[in-house]
Amino acid sequence: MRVTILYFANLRERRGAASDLLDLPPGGDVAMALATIAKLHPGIAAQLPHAQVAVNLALVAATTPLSDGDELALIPPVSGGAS
Amino acid sequence: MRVTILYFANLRERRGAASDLLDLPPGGDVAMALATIAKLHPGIAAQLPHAQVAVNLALVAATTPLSDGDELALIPPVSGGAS
Amino acid sequence: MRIAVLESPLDLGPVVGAVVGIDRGGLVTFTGLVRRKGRIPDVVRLEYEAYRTMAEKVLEQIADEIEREIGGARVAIHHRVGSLAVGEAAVVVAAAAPHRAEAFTACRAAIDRLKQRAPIWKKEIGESGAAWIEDCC
Amino acid sequence: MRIAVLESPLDLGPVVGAVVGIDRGGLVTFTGLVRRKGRIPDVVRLEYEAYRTMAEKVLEQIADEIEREIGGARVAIHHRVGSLAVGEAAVVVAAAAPHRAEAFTACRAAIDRLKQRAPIWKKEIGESGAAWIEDCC
Repeated sequence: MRVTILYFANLRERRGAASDLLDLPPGGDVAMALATIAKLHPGIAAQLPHAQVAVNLALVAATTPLSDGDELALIPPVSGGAS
Repeated sequence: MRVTILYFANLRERRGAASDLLDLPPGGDVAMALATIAKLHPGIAAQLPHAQVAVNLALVAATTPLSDGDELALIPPVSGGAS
Repeated sequence: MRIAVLESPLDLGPVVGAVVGIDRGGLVTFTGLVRRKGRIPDVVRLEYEAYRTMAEKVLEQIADEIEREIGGARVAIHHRVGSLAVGEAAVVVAAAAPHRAEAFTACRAAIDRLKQRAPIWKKEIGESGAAWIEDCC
Repeated sequence: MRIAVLESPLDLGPVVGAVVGIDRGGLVTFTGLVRRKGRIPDVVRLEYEAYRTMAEKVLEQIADEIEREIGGARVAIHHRVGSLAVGEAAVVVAAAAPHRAEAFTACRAAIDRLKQRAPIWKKEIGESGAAWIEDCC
Protein backbone atom coordinates (compact mmCIF):
# COMPACT_ATOMS: atom_id res chain seq x y z
CA MET A 1 0.00 0.00 0.00
CA ARG A 2 1.02 3.60 -0.52
CA VAL A 3 0.60 6.46 1.95
CA THR A 4 1.34 10.18 1.61
CA ILE A 5 3.74 11.65 4.15
CA LEU A 6 3.50 15.41 4.89
CA TYR A 7 6.33 17.47 6.40
CA PHE A 8 5.97 20.93 7.98
CA ALA A 9 8.15 23.71 9.32
CA ASN A 10 11.66 22.58 10.35
CA LEU A 11 10.93 19.00 9.28
CA ARG A 12 9.95 20.19 5.81
CA GLU A 13 13.12 22.27 5.57
CA ARG A 14 15.41 19.45 6.74
CA ARG A 15 13.71 16.92 4.48
CA GLY A 16 13.90 19.36 1.57
CA ALA A 17 10.36 18.46 0.50
CA ALA A 18 6.80 19.01 1.70
CA SER A 19 5.68 15.44 1.03
CA ASP A 20 6.72 11.92 0.10
CA LEU A 21 4.89 8.90 -1.22
CA LEU A 22 5.80 5.88 0.89
CA ASP A 23 5.23 2.24 -0.03
CA LEU A 24 4.59 -0.06 2.91
CA PRO A 25 3.69 -3.76 3.17
CA PRO A 26 0.03 -4.52 3.89
CA GLY A 27 -0.70 -4.40 7.64
CA GLY A 28 1.86 -1.66 8.24
CA ASP A 29 1.22 0.80 11.04
CA VAL A 30 2.38 4.27 12.04
CA ALA A 31 5.47 2.95 13.83
CA MET A 32 6.52 1.10 10.69
CA ALA A 33 6.02 4.24 8.59
CA LEU A 34 8.18 6.26 11.00
CA ALA A 35 10.93 3.65 10.97
CA THR A 36 10.89 3.61 7.17
CA ILE A 37 11.07 7.40 6.98
CA ALA A 38 14.00 7.45 9.43
CA LYS A 39 15.87 4.95 7.28
CA LEU A 40 15.17 6.74 3.99
CA HIS A 41 15.88 10.23 5.38
CA PRO A 42 18.45 9.98 8.19
CA GLY A 43 18.70 13.81 8.30
CA ILE A 44 15.35 14.02 10.06
CA ALA A 45 15.54 10.77 12.08
CA ALA A 46 16.46 12.60 15.30
CA GLN A 47 13.45 14.93 14.98
CA LEU A 48 10.83 12.26 14.35
CA PRO A 49 10.33 11.30 18.03
CA HIS A 50 9.43 14.97 18.79
CA ALA A 51 6.67 15.09 16.19
CA GLN A 52 3.08 14.05 16.75
CA VAL A 53 1.47 12.01 14.01
CA ALA A 54 -1.87 12.73 12.36
CA VAL A 55 -3.51 10.28 10.01
CA ASN A 56 -6.28 11.73 7.85
CA LEU A 57 -6.36 14.92 10.02
CA ALA A 58 -6.64 13.24 13.43
CA LEU A 59 -3.82 12.67 15.92
CA VAL A 60 -3.08 8.96 16.35
CA ALA A 61 -0.87 6.59 18.34
CA ALA A 62 2.11 4.73 16.87
CA THR A 63 0.18 1.46 16.89
CA THR A 64 -2.52 2.76 14.55
CA PRO A 65 -2.75 0.62 11.39
CA LEU A 66 -2.48 2.37 8.03
CA SER A 67 -4.50 1.85 4.87
CA ASP A 68 -3.75 2.48 1.24
CA GLY A 69 -4.23 6.17 0.42
CA ASP A 70 -3.86 7.45 3.98
CA GLU A 71 -2.38 10.90 4.58
CA LEU A 72 0.17 10.74 7.40
CA ALA A 73 1.32 14.16 8.66
CA LEU A 74 4.31 14.72 10.94
CA ILE A 75 3.41 17.55 13.33
CA PRO A 76 6.39 19.24 15.00
CA PRO A 77 5.66 21.26 18.16
CA VAL A 78 3.15 23.95 17.17
CA SER A 79 3.17 27.70 17.70
CA GLY A 80 0.22 29.44 16.10
CA GLY A 81 -0.94 32.91 17.03
CA ALA A 82 1.49 35.66 17.87
CA SER A 83 2.98 36.61 21.21
CA MET B 1 -22.06 81.24 49.07
CA ARG B 2 -23.74 79.50 46.17
CA VAL B 3 -23.11 75.97 44.93
CA THR B 4 -24.50 74.10 41.93
CA ILE B 5 -26.24 70.81 42.68
CA LEU B 6 -26.40 68.19 39.88
CA TYR B 7 -28.95 65.35 39.76
CA PHE B 8 -28.69 62.24 37.60
CA ALA B 9 -30.80 59.23 36.63
CA ASN B 10 -33.60 58.43 39.09
CA LEU B 11 -32.66 61.38 41.29
CA ARG B 12 -32.98 63.74 38.32
CA GLU B 13 -36.37 62.29 37.44
CA ARG B 14 -37.71 62.48 41.00
CA ARG B 15 -36.34 66.00 41.45
CA GLY B 16 -37.82 67.02 38.11
CA ALA B 17 -34.67 68.98 37.25
CA ALA B 18 -31.06 68.28 36.32
CA SER B 19 -29.62 70.98 38.61
CA ASP B 20 -30.32 73.51 41.37
CA LEU B 21 -28.47 76.54 42.64
CA LEU B 22 -28.21 76.31 46.42
CA ASP B 23 -27.37 79.15 48.79
CA LEU B 24 -25.50 78.09 51.90
CA PRO B 25 -23.97 80.05 54.78
CA PRO B 26 -20.18 80.47 54.68
CA GLY B 27 -18.40 77.50 56.20
CA GLY B 28 -21.09 75.09 55.02
CA ASP B 29 -20.04 71.54 54.21
CA VAL B 30 -21.39 68.63 52.17
CA ALA B 31 -23.55 67.39 55.07
CA MET B 32 -25.19 70.79 55.34
CA ALA B 33 -25.85 70.87 51.60
CA LEU B 34 -27.48 67.42 51.76
CA ALA B 35 -29.66 68.43 54.72
CA THR B 36 -30.76 71.56 52.87
CA ILE B 37 -31.60 69.60 49.72
CA ALA B 38 -33.61 67.08 51.76
CA LYS B 39 -35.62 69.92 53.30
CA LEU B 40 -36.25 71.75 50.01
CA HIS B 41 -37.05 68.57 48.06
CA PRO B 42 -38.59 65.98 50.39
CA GLY B 43 -39.44 63.77 47.38
CA ILE B 44 -35.77 62.74 47.07
CA ALA B 45 -34.83 62.85 50.78
CA ALA B 46 -35.02 59.05 51.14
CA GLN B 47 -32.67 58.53 48.15
CA LEU B 48 -29.95 60.93 49.25
CA PRO B 49 -28.23 58.53 51.69
CA HIS B 50 -27.77 56.05 48.81
CA ALA B 51 -25.97 58.58 46.62
CA GLN B 52 -22.25 59.28 46.67
CA VAL B 53 -21.23 62.92 46.53
CA ALA B 54 -18.69 64.41 44.13
CA VAL B 55 -17.44 67.98 44.50
CA ASN B 56 -15.71 69.40 41.44
CA LEU B 57 -15.53 65.90 39.87
CA ALA B 58 -13.97 64.08 42.84
CA LEU B 59 -15.79 61.87 45.34
CA VAL B 60 -15.74 63.43 48.83
CA ALA B 61 -16.83 62.73 52.41
CA ALA B 62 -19.77 64.47 54.09
CA THR B 63 -17.42 66.57 56.22
CA THR B 64 -15.80 68.22 53.18
CA PRO B 65 -16.15 72.01 53.32
CA LEU B 66 -17.71 73.79 50.35
CA SER B 67 -16.68 76.99 48.61
CA ASP B 68 -18.58 79.49 46.53
CA GLY B 69 -18.95 78.22 42.96
CA ASP B 70 -18.46 74.53 43.79
CA GLU B 71 -20.24 71.90 41.70
CA LEU B 72 -21.78 69.24 43.95
CA ALA B 73 -23.04 66.15 42.11
CA LEU B 74 -25.25 63.47 43.63
CA ILE B 75 -24.15 60.11 42.24
CA PRO B 76 -26.72 57.32 42.54
CA PRO B 77 -25.42 53.74 42.22
CA VAL B 78 -23.79 53.51 38.80
CA SER B 79 -24.26 51.02 35.97
CA GLY B 80 -22.25 51.87 32.89
CA GLY B 81 -21.45 49.40 30.15
CA ALA B 82 -23.93 46.78 29.06
CA SER B 83 -24.45 43.27 30.36
CA MET C 1 -8.61 59.53 21.35
CA ARG C 2 -7.94 57.23 24.27
CA ILE C 3 -10.98 58.22 26.34
CA ALA C 4 -14.34 59.46 25.07
CA VAL C 5 -18.00 59.73 26.04
CA LEU C 6 -19.90 59.96 22.77
CA GLU C 7 -23.42 60.35 21.45
CA SER C 8 -22.63 58.68 18.14
CA PRO C 9 -22.36 54.93 17.43
CA LEU C 10 -19.19 53.27 18.67
CA ASP C 11 -16.68 51.33 16.63
CA LEU C 12 -13.71 49.16 17.60
CA GLY C 13 -11.39 50.88 15.11
CA PRO C 14 -10.64 54.03 17.13
CA VAL C 15 -9.97 52.28 20.47
CA VAL C 16 -7.81 49.68 18.75
CA GLY C 17 -5.90 52.42 16.92
CA ALA C 18 -5.25 54.17 20.24
CA VAL C 19 -3.48 51.18 21.84
CA VAL C 20 -1.56 49.19 19.19
CA GLY C 21 2.21 49.41 18.79
CA ILE C 22 5.14 47.34 17.52
CA ASP C 23 6.09 46.10 21.00
CA ARG C 24 2.56 44.99 21.89
CA GLY C 25 1.74 41.56 20.47
CA GLY C 26 -1.54 40.99 22.32
CA LEU C 27 -4.67 43.08 21.74
CA VAL C 28 -7.94 42.38 23.55
CA THR C 29 -11.17 44.31 23.10
CA PHE C 30 -14.44 44.26 24.98
CA THR C 31 -17.74 45.48 23.55
CA GLY C 32 -20.85 45.78 25.71
CA LEU C 33 -24.01 45.46 23.62
CA VAL C 34 -27.62 46.16 24.49
CA ARG C 35 -29.39 42.84 25.04
CA ARG C 36 -32.96 41.97 24.23
CA LYS C 37 -33.26 40.26 27.61
CA GLY C 38 -32.64 42.78 30.41
CA ARG C 39 -33.99 43.12 33.92
CA ILE C 40 -37.36 43.71 32.34
CA PRO C 41 -38.58 41.43 29.57
CA ASP C 42 -38.43 42.51 25.92
CA VAL C 43 -36.13 45.48 26.16
CA VAL C 44 -36.73 47.88 23.28
CA ARG C 45 -33.98 50.37 24.01
CA LEU C 46 -31.65 51.61 26.73
CA GLU C 47 -31.12 55.21 27.69
CA TYR C 48 -27.62 55.97 28.92
CA GLU C 49 -26.97 59.10 30.93
CA ALA C 50 -23.52 60.27 32.04
CA TYR C 51 -22.10 62.94 34.29
CA ARG C 52 -19.91 63.57 31.33
CA THR C 53 -17.04 65.67 32.72
CA MET C 54 -16.58 63.35 35.67
CA ALA C 55 -17.05 60.21 33.57
CA GLU C 56 -14.23 61.28 31.26
CA LYS C 57 -12.02 61.99 34.27
CA VAL C 58 -12.81 58.62 35.88
CA LEU C 59 -12.20 56.68 32.63
CA GLU C 60 -8.89 58.50 32.23
CA GLN C 61 -7.95 57.54 35.80
CA ILE C 62 -8.89 53.91 35.22
CA ALA C 63 -6.79 53.72 32.04
CA ASP C 64 -3.85 55.41 33.80
CA GLU C 65 -4.05 53.05 36.78
CA ILE C 66 -4.08 49.93 34.64
CA GLU C 67 -1.20 51.14 32.49
CA ARG C 68 0.80 51.72 35.68
CA GLU C 69 -0.14 48.33 37.12
CA ILE C 70 0.56 46.29 33.96
CA GLY C 71 3.93 47.02 32.38
CA GLY C 72 3.76 47.93 28.73
CA ALA C 73 -0.06 47.95 28.59
CA ARG C 74 -2.13 50.60 26.81
CA VAL C 75 -5.86 51.05 27.45
CA ALA C 76 -8.57 53.00 25.60
CA ILE C 77 -12.25 53.33 26.57
CA HIS C 78 -15.16 54.86 24.65
CA HIS C 79 -18.63 54.97 26.21
CA ARG C 80 -21.82 55.93 24.45
CA VAL C 81 -24.69 57.97 25.89
CA GLY C 82 -28.23 58.63 24.70
CA SER C 83 -30.83 56.20 23.37
CA LEU C 84 -29.52 52.81 22.18
CA ALA C 85 -31.44 50.08 20.37
CA VAL C 86 -30.99 46.36 21.07
CA GLY C 87 -27.73 45.21 19.46
CA GLU C 88 -25.99 48.58 19.65
CA ALA C 89 -22.69 48.98 21.50
CA ALA C 90 -22.78 50.90 24.79
CA VAL C 91 -19.08 50.66 25.51
CA VAL C 92 -15.88 49.60 23.73
CA VAL C 93 -12.59 48.93 25.50
CA ALA C 94 -9.24 48.04 23.93
CA ALA C 95 -6.13 46.90 25.78
CA ALA C 96 -2.80 46.05 24.16
CA ALA C 97 0.25 44.62 25.92
CA PRO C 98 3.46 42.77 25.03
CA HIS C 99 1.78 39.39 25.62
CA ARG C 100 -1.76 38.13 25.64
CA ALA C 101 -2.13 37.37 29.35
CA GLU C 102 -1.57 41.02 30.32
CA ALA C 103 -3.82 42.24 27.51
CA PHE C 104 -6.69 40.07 28.80
CA THR C 105 -6.07 41.20 32.39
CA ALA C 106 -5.94 44.87 31.40
CA CYS C 107 -9.11 44.75 29.31
CA ARG C 108 -11.06 42.91 31.99
CA ALA C 109 -9.87 45.30 34.70
CA ALA C 110 -10.90 48.32 32.61
CA ILE C 111 -14.50 47.18 32.08
CA ASP C 112 -14.86 45.95 35.67
CA ARG C 113 -13.65 49.25 37.13
CA LEU C 114 -15.74 51.26 34.69
CA LYS C 115 -18.85 49.51 35.94
CA GLN C 116 -17.95 50.15 39.56
CA ARG C 117 -16.83 53.74 39.26
CA ALA C 118 -17.88 55.62 36.13
CA PRO C 119 -20.82 57.99 36.78
CA ILE C 120 -22.96 56.54 34.00
CA TRP C 121 -26.50 55.24 34.39
CA LYS C 122 -28.84 53.28 32.22
CA LYS C 123 -32.58 52.93 32.02
CA GLU C 124 -34.21 49.99 30.33
CA ILE C 125 -37.21 50.88 28.21
CA GLY C 126 -39.42 47.88 27.47
CA GLU C 127 -42.82 47.17 26.02
CA SER C 128 -44.30 46.94 29.50
CA GLY C 129 -42.41 49.64 31.41
CA ALA C 130 -39.08 51.23 32.22
CA ALA C 131 -36.51 50.82 34.99
CA TRP C 132 -33.22 52.35 36.06
CA ILE C 133 -30.73 49.51 36.40
CA GLU C 134 -28.75 49.90 39.57
CA ASP C 135 -25.95 47.48 39.07
CA CYS C 136 -24.68 45.38 36.33
CA CYS C 137 -23.89 41.80 35.58
CA MET D 1 -17.32 32.44 8.20
CA ARG D 2 -16.69 31.20 11.73
CA ILE D 3 -13.36 29.45 11.02
CA ALA D 4 -10.81 30.37 8.41
CA VAL D 5 -7.12 30.00 7.56
CA LEU D 6 -6.34 32.88 5.21
CA GLU D 7 -3.47 34.30 3.19
CA SER D 8 -4.93 37.83 3.17
CA PRO D 9 -4.77 40.43 5.99
CA LEU D 10 -7.12 39.79 8.89
CA ASP D 11 -9.78 42.14 10.23
CA LEU D 12 -11.92 42.04 13.37
CA GLY D 13 -15.13 42.76 11.43
CA PRO D 14 -15.75 39.27 10.04
CA VAL D 15 -15.10 37.37 13.30
CA VAL D 16 -17.22 39.86 15.25
CA GLY D 17 -20.00 39.54 12.68
CA ALA D 18 -19.92 35.76 13.06
CA VAL D 19 -20.63 35.80 16.82
CA VAL D 20 -22.89 38.75 17.72
CA GLY D 21 -26.60 38.34 18.46
CA ILE D 22 -29.37 40.04 20.40
CA ASP D 23 -29.04 37.72 23.40
CA ARG D 24 -25.27 38.17 23.70
CA GLY D 25 -24.35 41.36 25.57
CA GLY D 26 -20.63 40.70 25.98
CA LEU D 27 -18.21 40.53 23.06
CA VAL D 28 -14.47 39.95 23.54
CA THR D 29 -11.89 39.81 20.77
CA PHE D 30 -8.25 38.83 20.76
CA THR D 31 -5.78 39.86 18.08
CA GLY D 32 -2.27 38.44 17.99
CA LEU D 33 0.13 40.84 16.27
CA VAL D 34 3.68 40.33 15.05
CA ARG D 35 6.07 42.02 17.49
CA ARG D 36 9.33 43.71 16.74
CA LYS D 37 10.91 41.93 19.70
CA GLY D 38 10.74 38.15 19.22
CA ARG D 39 13.00 35.30 20.27
CA ILE D 40 15.58 36.81 17.99
CA PRO D 41 16.30 40.55 18.11
CA ASP D 42 14.90 42.93 15.48
CA VAL D 43 12.29 40.73 13.87
CA VAL D 44 11.61 41.87 10.32
CA ARG D 45 8.82 39.45 9.46
CA LEU D 46 7.26 36.16 10.48
CA GLU D 47 6.45 33.30 8.16
CA TYR D 48 3.40 31.28 9.17
CA GLU D 49 2.89 27.81 7.80
CA ALA D 50 -0.22 25.71 8.41
CA TYR D 51 -1.34 22.18 7.74
CA ARG D 52 -4.39 23.88 6.42
CA THR D 53 -7.01 21.15 6.25
CA MET D 54 -6.18 19.91 9.73
CA ALA D 55 -5.86 23.45 11.14
CA GLU D 56 -9.37 24.27 9.96
CA LYS D 57 -10.65 21.06 11.52
CA VAL D 58 -8.89 21.74 14.84
CA LEU D 59 -10.12 25.35 15.01
CA GLU D 60 -13.64 24.14 14.31
CA GLN D 61 -13.31 21.58 17.13
CA ILE D 62 -12.00 24.22 19.52
CA ALA D 63 -14.89 26.59 18.76
CA ASP D 64 -17.41 23.75 19.12
CA GLU D 65 -15.95 22.62 22.45
CA ILE D 66 -16.04 26.10 23.95
CA GLU D 67 -19.59 26.72 22.76
CA ARG D 68 -20.61 23.46 24.45
CA GLU D 69 -18.75 24.31 27.66
CA ILE D 70 -20.02 27.89 27.97
CA GLY D 71 -23.76 28.24 27.61
CA GLY D 72 -24.83 30.77 25.02
CA ALA D 73 -21.31 31.48 23.80
CA ARG D 74 -20.31 31.83 20.14
CA VAL D 75 -16.69 31.66 18.98
CA ALA D 76 -15.01 32.55 15.67
CA ILE D 77 -11.32 32.17 14.79
CA HIS D 78 -9.41 33.36 11.72
CA HIS D 79 -5.70 32.61 11.35
CA ARG D 80 -3.38 34.04 8.76
CA VAL D 81 -0.59 32.20 6.93
CA GLY D 82 2.27 33.42 4.76
CA SER D 83 4.72 36.25 5.31
CA LEU D 84 3.70 38.88 7.90
CA ALA D 85 5.41 42.17 8.67
CA VAL D 86 5.81 43.58 12.19
CA GLY D 87 2.46 44.99 13.31
CA GLU D 88 0.32 42.68 11.18
CA ALA D 89 -2.30 40.41 12.74
CA ALA D 90 -1.54 36.68 12.76
CA VAL D 91 -4.79 35.62 14.42
CA VAL D 92 -8.14 37.14 15.36
CA VAL D 93 -10.60 35.52 17.75
CA ALA D 94 -14.06 36.75 18.70
CA ALA D 95 -16.27 35.36 21.48
CA ALA D 96 -19.73 36.61 22.37
CA ALA D 97 -21.85 35.46 25.31
CA PRO D 98 -24.82 36.69 27.33
CA HIS D 99 -22.52 38.35 29.89
CA ARG D 100 -18.98 39.59 29.88
CA ALA D 101 -17.41 37.01 32.21
CA GLU D 102 -18.23 34.13 29.87
CA ALA D 103 -17.15 36.13 26.83
CA PHE D 104 -13.71 36.73 28.36
CA THR D 105 -13.41 33.07 29.39
CA ALA D 106 -14.43 31.84 25.94
CA CYS D 107 -12.05 34.15 24.07
CA ARG D 108 -9.12 33.28 26.32
CA ALA D 109 -9.83 29.55 26.03
CA ALA D 110 -9.97 29.77 22.24
CA ILE D 111 -6.56 31.40 21.82
CA ASP D 112 -4.94 29.20 24.50
CA ARG D 113 -6.20 26.00 22.88
CA LEU D 114 -5.29 27.23 19.40
CA LYS D 115 -1.71 27.69 20.53
CA GLN D 116 -1.58 24.23 22.04
CA ARG D 117 -3.31 22.31 19.29
CA ALA D 118 -3.55 24.00 15.91
CA PRO D 119 -1.00 22.64 13.40
CA ILE D 120 0.44 26.06 12.60
CA TRP D 121 4.10 27.03 12.81
CA LYS D 122 5.98 30.26 12.64
CA LYS D 123 9.50 31.24 11.71
CA GLU D 124 11.00 34.51 12.81
CA ILE D 125 13.05 36.24 10.15
CA GLY D 126 15.39 38.89 11.58
CA GLU D 127 18.27 40.98 10.43
CA SER D 128 20.75 38.49 11.89
CA GLY D 129 19.09 35.16 11.19
CA ALA D 130 15.93 33.06 11.25
CA ALA D 131 14.42 30.60 13.70
CA TRP D 132 11.39 28.33 13.96
CA ILE D 133 9.62 29.20 17.18
CA GLU D 134 8.65 26.06 19.01
CA ASP D 135 6.26 27.33 21.57
CA CYS D 136 4.60 30.52 22.32
CA CYS D 137 4.25 33.01 25.10
